[in-house]
Amino acid sequence: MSTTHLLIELVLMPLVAFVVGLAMLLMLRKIGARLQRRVGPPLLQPLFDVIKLYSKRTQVSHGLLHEAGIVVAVGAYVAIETLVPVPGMNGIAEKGGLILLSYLMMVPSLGLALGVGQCANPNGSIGLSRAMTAMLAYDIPFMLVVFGVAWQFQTTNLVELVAVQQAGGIATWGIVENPLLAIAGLFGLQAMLGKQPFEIYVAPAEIATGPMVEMGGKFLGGLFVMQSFQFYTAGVLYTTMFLGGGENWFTFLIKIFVVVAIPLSVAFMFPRYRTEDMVRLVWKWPVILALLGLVVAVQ
Amino acid sequence: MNGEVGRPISRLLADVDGARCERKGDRRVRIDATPENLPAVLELLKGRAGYLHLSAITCIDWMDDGEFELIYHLWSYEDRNLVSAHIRIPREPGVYLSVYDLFEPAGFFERDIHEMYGVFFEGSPDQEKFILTEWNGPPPMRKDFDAEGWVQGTFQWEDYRPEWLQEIEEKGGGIAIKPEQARANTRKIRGWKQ
Amino acid sequence: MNDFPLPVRAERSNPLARVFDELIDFCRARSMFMLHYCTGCGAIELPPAMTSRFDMERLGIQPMVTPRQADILLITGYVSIKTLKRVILTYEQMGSPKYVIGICSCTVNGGMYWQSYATAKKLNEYLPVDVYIAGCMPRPEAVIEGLRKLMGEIKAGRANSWERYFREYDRYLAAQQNLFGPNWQTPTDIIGEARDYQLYGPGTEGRHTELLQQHQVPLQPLRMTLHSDVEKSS
Amino acid sequence: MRPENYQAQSHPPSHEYELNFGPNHPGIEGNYALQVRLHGDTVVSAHADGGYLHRGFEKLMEGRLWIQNIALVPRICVPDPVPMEVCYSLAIEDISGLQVPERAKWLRVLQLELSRIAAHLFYFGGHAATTGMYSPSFWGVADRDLILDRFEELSGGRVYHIFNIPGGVRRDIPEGFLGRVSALLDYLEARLPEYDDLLFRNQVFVRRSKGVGVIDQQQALAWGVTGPNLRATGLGFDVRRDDPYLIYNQLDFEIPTEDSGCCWARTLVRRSELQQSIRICRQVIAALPDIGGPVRAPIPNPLAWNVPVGESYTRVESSKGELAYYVLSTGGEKPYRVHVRGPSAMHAVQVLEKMVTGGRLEDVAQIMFSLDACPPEVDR
Amino acid sequence: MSSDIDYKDAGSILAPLKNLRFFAREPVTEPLGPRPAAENYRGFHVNDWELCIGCSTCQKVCDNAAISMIHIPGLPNDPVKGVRDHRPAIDYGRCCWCGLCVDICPTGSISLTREYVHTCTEPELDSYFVLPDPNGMHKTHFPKGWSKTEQNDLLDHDRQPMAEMAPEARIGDFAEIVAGYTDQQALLEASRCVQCGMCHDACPTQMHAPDYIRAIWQGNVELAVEEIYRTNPFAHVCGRVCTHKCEDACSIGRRGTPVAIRWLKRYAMDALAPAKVKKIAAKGKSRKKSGRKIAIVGAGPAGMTAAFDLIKQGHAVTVFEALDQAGGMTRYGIPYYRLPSESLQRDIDIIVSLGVEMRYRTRVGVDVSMAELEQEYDAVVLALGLQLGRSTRIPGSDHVQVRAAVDLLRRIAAGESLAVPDKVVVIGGGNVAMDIARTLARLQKQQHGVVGMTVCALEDFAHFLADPEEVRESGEEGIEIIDARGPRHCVVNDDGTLGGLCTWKVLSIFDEQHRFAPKFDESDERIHEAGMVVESIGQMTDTGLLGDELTEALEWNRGRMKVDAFGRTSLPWLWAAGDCVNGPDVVHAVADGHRVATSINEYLTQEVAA
Repeated sequence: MSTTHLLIELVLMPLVAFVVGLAMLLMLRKIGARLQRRVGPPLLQPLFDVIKLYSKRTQVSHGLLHEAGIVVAVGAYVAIETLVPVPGMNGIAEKGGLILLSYLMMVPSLGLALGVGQCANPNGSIGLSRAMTAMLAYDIPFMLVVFGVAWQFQTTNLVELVAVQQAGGIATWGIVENPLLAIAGLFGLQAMLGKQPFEIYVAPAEIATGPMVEMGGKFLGGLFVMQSFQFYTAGVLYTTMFLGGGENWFTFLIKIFVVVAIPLSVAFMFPRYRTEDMVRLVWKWPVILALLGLVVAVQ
Repeated sequence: MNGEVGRPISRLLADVDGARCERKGDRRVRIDATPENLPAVLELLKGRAGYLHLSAITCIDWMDDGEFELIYHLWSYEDRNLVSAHIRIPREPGVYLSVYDLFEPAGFFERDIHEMYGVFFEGSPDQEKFILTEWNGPPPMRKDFDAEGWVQGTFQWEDYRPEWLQEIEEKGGGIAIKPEQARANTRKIRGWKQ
Repeated sequence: MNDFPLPVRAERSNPLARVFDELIDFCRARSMFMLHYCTGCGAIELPPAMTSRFDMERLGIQPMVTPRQADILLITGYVSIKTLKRVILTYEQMGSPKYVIGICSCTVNGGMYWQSYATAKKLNEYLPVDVYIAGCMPRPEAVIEGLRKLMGEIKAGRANSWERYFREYDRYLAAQQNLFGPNWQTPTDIIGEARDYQLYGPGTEGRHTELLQQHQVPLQPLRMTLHSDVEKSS
Repeated sequence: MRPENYQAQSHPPSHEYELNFGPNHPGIEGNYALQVRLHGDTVVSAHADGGYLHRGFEKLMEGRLWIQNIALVPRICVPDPVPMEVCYSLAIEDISGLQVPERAKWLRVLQLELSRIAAHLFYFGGHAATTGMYSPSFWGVADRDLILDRFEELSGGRVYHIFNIPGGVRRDIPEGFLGRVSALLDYLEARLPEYDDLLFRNQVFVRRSKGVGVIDQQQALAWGVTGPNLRATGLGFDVRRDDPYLIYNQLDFEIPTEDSGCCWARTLVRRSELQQSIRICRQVIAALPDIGGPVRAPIPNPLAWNVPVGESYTRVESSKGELAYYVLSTGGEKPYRVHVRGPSAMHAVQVLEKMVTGGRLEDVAQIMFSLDACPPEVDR
Repeated sequence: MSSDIDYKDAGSILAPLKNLRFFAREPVTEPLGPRPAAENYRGFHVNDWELCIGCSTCQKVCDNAAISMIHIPGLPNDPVKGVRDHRPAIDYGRCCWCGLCVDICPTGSISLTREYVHTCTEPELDSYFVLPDPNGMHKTHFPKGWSKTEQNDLLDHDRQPMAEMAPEARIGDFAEIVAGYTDQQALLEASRCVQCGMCHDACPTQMHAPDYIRAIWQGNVELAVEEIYRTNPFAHVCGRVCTHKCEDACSIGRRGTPVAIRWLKRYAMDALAPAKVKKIAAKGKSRKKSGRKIAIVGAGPAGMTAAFDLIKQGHAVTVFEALDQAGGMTRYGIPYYRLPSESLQRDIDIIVSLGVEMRYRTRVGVDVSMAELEQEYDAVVLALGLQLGRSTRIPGSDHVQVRAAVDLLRRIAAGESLAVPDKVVVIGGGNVAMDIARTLARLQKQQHGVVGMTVCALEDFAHFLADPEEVRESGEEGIEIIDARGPRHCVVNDDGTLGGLCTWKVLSIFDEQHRFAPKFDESDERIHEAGMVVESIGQMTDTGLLGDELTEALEWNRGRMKVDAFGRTSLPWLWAAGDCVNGPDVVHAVADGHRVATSINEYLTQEVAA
């Protein structure tokens, strides 16, 4: 693979991720609208929002870390996007692997923590502590699932993972081979995306949207971008691990949208748990499922 | 049962000097008490007749008499009867006893009356301002506070100059009677033509 | 009223820049975040306007929780003096460009509380207002029509009243001081921002900003108290 | 002002900080503020701060004619305006001995109950939103809007009906109105199972609200809690039945109660009340065609109307609790004093402060909404 | 009862997911754009300018102070009809759309529409101040929303019924027919007033009717009398027999019966003890004597009003009256059952008690000449009245049993006994015709036991001159009124006695130029049998007393003295007032008295200054 080719892929992959992510943001709002019996936003709404936020005249910054935090968060996701294989583009996925990815996926939250910490808004700080707690909660089942998948397919290389699954057709997909892990993964996905019932750190009625409280203009725009990356990444990762990745762009897009649509639909049906309830729940059922799945995988 | 309610109360109050009791309606009894015996009356009502619920305390400013009237509305869940105990206290200095130790809801009402009328309740837990924290004027509900005058002196009104009005003014017309002139408070019926 | 008439968006000569400006105005119009603040009774018609029946999100309008995130401030009816202070603080914290919508009669000329000692009468004395919506209270459809009017104004580059707050700050401050007393101050440095945005005009500073500077107390940063601190101080 | 043996409160040996809930905060109902002192996630003390919606109604009313005040009163509680109008009208009728025609009484009950349903639908959405679920508020507000449509048809106004005036109501019902209300009630009843699935049978919601913000019956009585909040502690007191007004003593309805006094119980009580209100509305719809006659007693020319000397303490059951008006007339063309006792005056200040204290940060908003405290009633 | 969801029910984690079925359901969202509002909707105002009379009642009921009355030149402005060129303008920065203005509007002109969208930017804020017209706020048609119906009408359209004697009881008797209001009735009637002031504008003497009505409503009769005496010293009289132009203008009368302004005045006057009235009347009387002397010829309402004003201004006033008692036509022209002389006397007594010098039985021109008056007094007022009856001059009208109505009335009032034949015909359709017919009918009843009275009026009932209530009451008393009959000749029997009156049917009274030129249908001829024919077709002034010299010196206008706006004749010292200038009407005469008094006072004070 030529360097130019790689460079093009490295640029293209985050771009695609951004576009698809925006579409997922739209899907989130459309799903909500449908379940709430209304029409919902126009198609380009997420794009309008982001452009508008970046074009605000006032950009209130609370200091260097505030700005750096967002950069770290978005930057981490840009890096992540180059590590997940999509049809026709592997980027540097072969050199990364599941373990690196798992680590990288914590960075945006930490970056956010960095930025929010400087805002000195108590609501932000509470939200942050909740976000960290939530991360602590969902990381355990998530890591178990990652291990399980790696054991199942005897590889941590995402490209290989995809290749193995595609080679055998649907029968070799993770979801068929090890449904327990897939269900645990779905739980983890719900928590990772921070959607109800695990939406503990945004919580407008409790802590005025928590970490976002002091974010305006480009900072909020950054968070929007980050969220779209997050949806995309979650969808792609799950698809890669359990749904055999993308054979072509068509099936790939269908798969990731369906995967993301599940937690988003569920989100509109539930309130949020209290923090300790969430931790208890997430450490209980998904962990049990993931452990069982691990046992299955080991056997 | 309804007709019976009045009598026990009057029997109850027989020992209290100067408290008169009068039935006003199906479930309404009025008691005229004095500032001295009101705590005793309330205590009797709560302790012996089951008037547990202090529905409200109303304050009325009788400026011309130089008095405040305080009305304690009590409800009994058992008798299903409402008793309004009226007392009058001098407007100056406007101090009375709190009944917070008998009825906790009194805390709010006394605080409210304190900021709206300037009546001070001795023993009330909190008489800080609540609603009017940003208000520096006199207690506004007093009859001698002319709210409308204050408003007229403080605020300006929108001076509309729509095109139709300008046209009419060119023709010699214009606003004949301003709304303020027609108000019930200030209306001068004299001199229609002027 | 308009001592300093606001220019419509200045047309730039570069056609690309012009397209860019128009694109941005278009996006601003199509994506309005509304501050979720119920200042008065007209707010009761906002939930219907936001929710399924009238669905503001069709127009790209969604409620936002904090002033930092919001673009439009809806003043839904009367503002009591106590609320007005918070409204001004909120307005100053919102990011420019920002738009104020005055809903109901009360924001125009006092409404039915015109004799009340507790409410402010004319909103546009204290804040620049972009669009008014008549009604007591206006129906959700009227609110949405008002928002569409605002969208039209933004698209046409006319909704620039926020600039007036910087250009004529002295006038607004005068009304605020008249109502809140000479000690009135807000944490936002409007004059500095005006300079920063190149919106410093002849009316930015004046008698009343001088008074403000005399009284200005440096703001204390927010502090979380530790138990030990309390003990030391007491 | 403080007792002499006052001592400074000792601070617990840990981090404590203050958090402002409101006035601009999604967790606050309306324009209201709560300063909460927190220790970790636990509320150490709470301090209510009102007055953001203060308009000085009681002062305004003293300066306006009896009839002019009917435009003013519904504004005291925006989500549930009908009880305000009715209570004010009842007080004046009581003082001046106006005999309200039978038909007007039934029409008032219909309005009161529709308004209660609307307020409760609003409430469910609000309560759910404080726990992070927004769909019920989208549904609830949209369904409430259908009730507002009927109100618009009846009175010409969606929210401020200004339809009840001393002596009766301003107009008779339009043609076919009862049929449309009946269809609406059918619709709402059909919707209820869907609400049950979404909200009332939602395990997460039950878990969030059960056992939170508990108040027992003794405390409730001592703190002056009324309405559904009191009934959620097991005391079946309802002004409609125990201090009846209009024609409530001719109607067949039940007073739902719960025993535990927590947020969940309060919501359940309101849910049952909604069913009872539908039941009352059906009775009114069935009875109304047989009740003829005028809808308003003749009242004097409003510009020259002296209500005779007298006083009245009139109470009605609003969706939030015991609403009372004290009206005093000295025989003039304006009231000498009107005192509004909004139920929320108790709930949103003293009760809320006490209930929040010791609770959790995430429950502050939920407790406030579950009390259905309406700030404009407090501020007036 | 506990709800059908048990408290112990922990719910289900799957139940909420059932609602995923809403993916398959259509949204309930309404299409963008305003929906049509409900039929009763309270939206922006419209005002039918044709119906609106500018009474400003809407403004008074609006305590949001949202309504301003705008004076619009060019619109009809006729105080007598009760129309002002004012229209309400509404400040939507104040309005709360309660619709009270609609409910109270006396004409029903104002209503609310189903239009509810108005938005504007800050520079366009003037659009919040709106002058509602029939076209709507944005000149687009919207159907009416909340508008006037019988149910939401807040005004009381029905007058308090006035107790009257039954026709059977009153016909044989001269007792006053109308009983007057009780306290309660007066209060209720007074409460109907909306204080629009139309009556004030319509009244010739501009009585402050809204003020005294309000005072009556407040139970303050003394204040009411005080308000009445500001403009009318003939209140006892006007409270009974005024032509009440005010009630024609009354805005309540637009859709109901007007407020009984006249009866309320009567109530106030009767309710207060005469001593108190005297005290009120004397209020404001100048302590200083000006030393000027004024002569007033004629003690009718005009003359006595002028005397009242002038004496209060400190001048010395002498009234010359040819007859025995003061009152003029109010005493000698109006029958007792409508105006008892005691009531009149109370008015006269009050004026006289202020110090007016009365010279009864002094006929100017006979007992004292005008020239003498000119010399002795600084100013002279001629308040001669109309006491000569006009004649139809038809054939036979010179018969001895063809009499003039005013003449007969005067005689009856003076107490002369009169033999009335059992059949009488009255020619004329005015109030005087009704008076004489009803008076004579009473005498017939007393003398013959039956009423045989016919009134032949030139006008048809649609254009009748007499008050409708007079016509009604006459009918009740058994008087036959035949409209549109023109008298042709009086039938004189061969024995020289009067046989009756021959009339023709009237086709039209005026020609195209609105000149008096009656046309008759000669085929429709009727003979009304009568032993007496009374002519009541108008009165004239007896100007003979002026003397030839003065008559020459004065300027005349169609047989009446030419006067300026203040009643001053072409001679500087001579004023004329009352019926002799204006035609017959009490309240006009009172107004005239005031005008003249003002003019004289000005003249005299100017003279002093000069």
